[in-house]
Amino acid sequence: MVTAQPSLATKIGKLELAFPTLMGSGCYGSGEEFAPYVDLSKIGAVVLKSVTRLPRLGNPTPRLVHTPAGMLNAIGLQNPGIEWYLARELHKYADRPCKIVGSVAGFSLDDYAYTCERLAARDEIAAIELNASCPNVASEGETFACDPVLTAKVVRAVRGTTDKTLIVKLSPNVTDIAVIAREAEAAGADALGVINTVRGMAIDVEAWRPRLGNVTGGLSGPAIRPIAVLAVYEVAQAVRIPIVGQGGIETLTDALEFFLAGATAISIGTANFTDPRIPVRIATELRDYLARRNLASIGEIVGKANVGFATAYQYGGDEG
Amino acid sequence: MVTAQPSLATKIGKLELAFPTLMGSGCYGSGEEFAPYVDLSKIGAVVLKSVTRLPRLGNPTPRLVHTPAGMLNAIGLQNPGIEWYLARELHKYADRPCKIVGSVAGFSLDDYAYTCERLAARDEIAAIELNASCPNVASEGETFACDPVLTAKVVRAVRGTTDKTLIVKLSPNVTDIAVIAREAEAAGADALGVINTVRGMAIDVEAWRPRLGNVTGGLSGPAIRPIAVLAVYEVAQAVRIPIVGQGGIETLTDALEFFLAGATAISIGTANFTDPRIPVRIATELRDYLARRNLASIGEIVGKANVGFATAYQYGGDEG
Amino acid sequence: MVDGAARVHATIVSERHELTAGVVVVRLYAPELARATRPGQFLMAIPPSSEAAATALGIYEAEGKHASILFFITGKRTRELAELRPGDALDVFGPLGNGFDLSTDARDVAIVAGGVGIASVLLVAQALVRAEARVRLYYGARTAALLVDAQRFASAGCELVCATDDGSLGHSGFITEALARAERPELILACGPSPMLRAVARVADELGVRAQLSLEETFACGVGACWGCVVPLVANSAQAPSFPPAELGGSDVVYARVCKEGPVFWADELRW
Amino acid sequence: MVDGAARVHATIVSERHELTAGVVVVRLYAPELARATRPGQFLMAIPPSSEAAATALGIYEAEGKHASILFFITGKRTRELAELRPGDALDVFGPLGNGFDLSTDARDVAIVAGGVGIASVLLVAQALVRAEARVRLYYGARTAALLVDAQRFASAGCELVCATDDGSLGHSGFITEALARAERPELILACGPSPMLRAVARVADELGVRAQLSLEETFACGVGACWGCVVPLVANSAQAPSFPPAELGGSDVVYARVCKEGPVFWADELRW
Ligand SMILES: Cc1cc2nc3c(=O)[nH]c(=O)nc-3n(C[C@H](O)[C@H](O)[C@H](O)COP(=O)(O)OP(=O)(O)OC[C@H]3O[C@@H](n4cnc5c(N)ncnc54)[C@H](O)[C@@H]3O)c2cc1C
Ligand SMILES: Cc1cc2nc3c(=O)[nH]c(=O)nc-3n(C[C@H](O)[C@H](O)[C@H](O)COP(=O)(O)OP(=O)(O)OC[C@H]3O[C@@H](n4cnc5c(N)ncnc54)[C@H](O)[C@@H]3O)c2cc1C
Ligand SMILES: Cc1cc2nc3c(=O)[nH]c(=O)nc-3n(C[C@H](O)[C@H](O)[C@H](O)COP(=O)(O)O)c2cc1C
Ligand SMILES: Cc1cc2nc3c(=O)[nH]c(=O)nc-3n(C[C@H](O)[C@H](O)[C@H](O)COP(=O)(O)O)c2cc1C
Ligand code: FES
Ligand code: FES
Repeated sequence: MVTAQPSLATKIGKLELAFPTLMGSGCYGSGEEFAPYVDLSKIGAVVLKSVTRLPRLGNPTPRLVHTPAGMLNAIGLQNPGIEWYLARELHKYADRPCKIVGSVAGFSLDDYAYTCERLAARDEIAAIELNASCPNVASEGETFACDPVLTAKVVRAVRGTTDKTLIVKLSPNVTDIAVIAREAEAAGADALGVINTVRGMAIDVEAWRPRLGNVTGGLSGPAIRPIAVLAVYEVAQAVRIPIVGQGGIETLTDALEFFLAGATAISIGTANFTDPRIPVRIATELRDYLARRNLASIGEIVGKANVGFATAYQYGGDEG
Repeated sequence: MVTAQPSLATKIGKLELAFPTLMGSGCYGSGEEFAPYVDLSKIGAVVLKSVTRLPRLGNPTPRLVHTPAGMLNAIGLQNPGIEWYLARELHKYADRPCKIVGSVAGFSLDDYAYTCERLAARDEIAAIELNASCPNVASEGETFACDPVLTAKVVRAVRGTTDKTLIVKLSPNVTDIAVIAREAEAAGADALGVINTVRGMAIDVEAWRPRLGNVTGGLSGPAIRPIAVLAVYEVAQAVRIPIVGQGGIETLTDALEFFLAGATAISIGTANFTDPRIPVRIATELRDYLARRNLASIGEIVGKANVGFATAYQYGGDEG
Repeated sequence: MVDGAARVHATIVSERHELTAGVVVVRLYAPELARATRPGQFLMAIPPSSEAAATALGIYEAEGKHASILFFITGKRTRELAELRPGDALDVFGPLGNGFDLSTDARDVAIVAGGVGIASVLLVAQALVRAEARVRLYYGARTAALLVDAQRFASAGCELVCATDDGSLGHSGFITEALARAERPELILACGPSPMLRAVARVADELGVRAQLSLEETFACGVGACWGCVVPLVANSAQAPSFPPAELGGSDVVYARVCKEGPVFWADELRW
Repeated sequence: MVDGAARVHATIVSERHELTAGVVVVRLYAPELARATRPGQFLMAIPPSSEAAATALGIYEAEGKHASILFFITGKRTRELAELRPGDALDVFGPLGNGFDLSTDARDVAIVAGGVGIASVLLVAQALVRAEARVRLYYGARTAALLVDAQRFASAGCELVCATDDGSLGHSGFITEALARAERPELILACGPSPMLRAVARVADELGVRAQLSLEETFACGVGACWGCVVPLVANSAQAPSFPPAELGGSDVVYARVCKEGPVFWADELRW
């Protein structure tokens, strides 16, 4: 007995989205690049490529390697810097038929706070995502997002600069992501992005050298999906703020894994490189799925893979 | 000008291997199971399924899920316990035409030390691998291999019980694997196994529950190869003891990535489930590769992906 | 019950038929495999592209120099196998596992097959007919078109009872409903999806007949090395693995490997 | 030079030929794509199985209602594309990138193609012949069999100079050696493996002729969104991306996207 059309709307802090699909930072440009292939009014939001205080040339080439069911990238945050971005780029995004989320990166607390404040002040920007997977020059290049104390500091630093929704994107390259998630929540994050890429490397066995100019890179795509689903599941148990699940989502089934694990919205990155129609296809199929199960909204599936654990699996045990 | 046949022999501590190929713990039984399909005299060693002090039923089912370019497993160390193992099982392995490496797991320092001492005392066992990816009941189930202090303790505990080669298998589920590697080396490890499986999860979106009886499992196969190659590369810079590289090795090219990253031997697990002939095929092709390049031994390629970094890539940069 | 005959076979495809859309039979030139196979055993097909795990498939036919496999195209591995054409090479290893236990010498046997389960029961049906037992095949599928090769069993000498979910042929509903209402056999052998096998176990229990179920689980190694494909079994079952011993664990259930101790288990010994 | 015409095209395979072992041409019914394509542009082929990134392929032919692609089977994606048969569907998006710059109005043009580079130069050769320029094709490959479709260029009105690594046809050695010794053209256009393109750049420099090189890099998005496919370019090149601006970075080199600012670049503006 299907009644009304199920709603795909979702809310991430104050950010209201008509569709629960964000396009991953760094994978989707400003949306314009994909506009000829997909109806942007049918996606929730584009997360812009991360921007930094100063312009960056980016990493030496090669910057991409394809790996089994995934890819490594090491772009190195090539971007024109916040001033040029605000002065000459951002106004072009004003008429996108979907929401625009800014992404902020940096190499010091000051960097982050400055860039976030400048960016968040702009009307084109509906929310801010904090990409804290950068090395902190003040502490021997330790990655902000890999240390609970640095995470808390950087979240507090940017939190003070804007009232807009702040999504803190977590790195999976940590011993216990729940610890970091709790720090980010306590420091004022409105939502968490789970996960950023997994660190990896590939070697050219003919030339005897790394395949990436930067030596190491970030692994994305279906290969990391099981890692990402677990991260969302563990973070969902640890915090009360919403989660944007991401890492290898290509199909409706993949998307459902993330919702059931505890995500309130999903982000799609690498799959756009397979077929730009994937985000809209997932949204359409998601609506059908909800209708078939007579569910009114995606809220009804978020975190539901928890139900019945205790009864379904009575033994203890562990991996290995 | 190819002279003699290149040698595939390698040495891991005192363990001398005719072939640089170990069969991953838990993936190869005792070798007997694969003997009809592969000539065991052409592989270096079988690492036995991890054994514990007490018998273990193992995890509830399902225990396996296939994922893109990989699989999740949560076997839960099903094994008969060390006593039964020694009394009724181990003697059967005496006449294997390859070396046999024992693998020890446990839930306390005492467990590990006891099991290792009993196992290592047996002649059938050429070396010991320490599987420290188990929860420590004394510290709220913290995984030994994910904490530098616990790693040091467990390595010291087993080191005292045997003079045989001790390979400490590292978990990739940590913020900085080099830190753990250095602790293991300082505590007396003769070699390091890099890497064990990556934690992950998959959800059944029809039944709305985890696909594994144990909820979470370990990801293996080609999907994790870039993660493993980087781990080997980073550990090789951090320690001086040999490394057994593993994680998604299926072809000669994959194997070469690990040698070039710094591994002295490789371990093959999941690939045996695709084609049991893979380990011997890799060894054969490896010999051809060395011959073609006029190299006398694999020692000549170990860690060589480092050469020329400084000149080839002059810019700094980072992932993202 | 030993698989001492198991080895890698470099086979060549000699025929390939699509019985109905999405259901394929591939006939392999594989003399040693055909000779070594006992009813209910399976093989592992090494993927031609080497990009996924080997696929467990029942050995459908084995006679003379040929063995065949029958499969439904359900995912990427069977899609790849479906592309095989006569003359193509396919490496497989096997035969593996323990087949059906025919030592009971039952003279009146009901075989229950659901969907792709049909692939694992032709050889046992043939063996029973050869041994002059009465063989009734209870064969269920979603719809008539998916009752593939039913005629084959009839000509082999089986009595045929069919059921379809949509009522397009035979009994409308589950095949186990037909089994429950039928004359009580001496032995039941079954292969099919897990819900069907559970229903077979219930019906067998009600009828007071023992049943052997050929199970399907996700496999990794297929040869007993990884302990991934297990099912819970009563500890004192003759099929319980000697390793690990239940007596030490203090449990009355042990996990047995479908690939090694199975794939066929006595229904009344399963604790699933 | 804008790609305002780019969109997703649901094409149908109308022909498929294997020119020589491992080299395939697939002709697509794709009227809008054929119409919109300019010489030197490429498309992204969406993998029929959706299990890998889309594949960048030069648009080989574009006339009437058909466009075609020509590719070497080198990996899993081209292996899958090679399985396409007439009647199959293939979704692609494009045309993408900037083609060759023919605004120089050169009357004597040397086109250099190595291996699969041939796929990106037929349209430009045809356009130049149509514009009544003299067109010489310098075509190199490992061996004679891999000099695919050379006759096609001859009948299109090109003068043909071939080279093979093994000497089985034409000049024995690199095609750039033949180019270096030939009569000086007004313009060089080249597509092929990177070592060949570097050699073309050297020869062009020696001859004092400008050259346009169609580059190949590993792609992800193909549409300029990910900044993964870049090459270093002099900052004041007309093709330098406006974003990020070199003046702010204080660098005389910028990274330009092969998919967006390219794939064709002036050799003397590259800093690789
Ligand atoms: C003892 C036994 C006998 C069997 N006999 C038959 C038989 O005779 N006929 C028959 O049709 N089936 C049989 N099966 C089932 C068969 O082995 C497979 O499970 C399945 O039907 C074919 O695999 P697939 O990848 O095509 O599709 P599915 O297993 O349905 O897989 C769907 C998707 O899941 C993923 N996947 C699942 N498993 C794997 C894996 N191992 N490696 C990589 N990816 C995977 C892939 O992405 C695939 O696209 C038998 C199973 C067992 C255990
Ligand atoms: C602008 C441009 C135009 C081109 N035009 C042509 C052309 O006309 N004809 C032609 O033949 N080639 C062309 N190429 C090259 C082509 O795009 C591919 O790089 C390659 O030749 C085909 O991919 P493949 O996966 O079959 O093999 P390879 O790229 O050789 O890949 C080998 C293996 O690497 C892995 N791999 C590599 N890339 C990917 C990926 N993106 N996704 C998933 N796995 C991957 C796979 O495992 C694959 O099996 C062009 C490239 C560019 C940039
Ligand atoms: C080419 C590329 C560039 C990326 N750049 C950024 C970036 O600038 N900032 C960021 O926060 N994440 C970046 N990411 C990470 C993605 O936004 C996403 O979190 C990750 O790839 C996992 O999702 P996926 O598997 O769907 O791609 C990038 C990913 C890719 C593949
Ligand atoms: C089914 C399965 C069981 C495993 N059991 C163990 C184990 O008991 N002890 C252990 O140290 N590692 C175990 N591993 C990890 C492997 O030995 C190996 O380190 C890991 O799978 C990565 O290598 P691979 O990708 O080649 O499989 C297991 C892996 C698999 C797939
Ligand atoms: S599949 Fe490995 S033990 Fe059965
Ligand atoms: S491939 Fe993404 S910018 Fe070129």
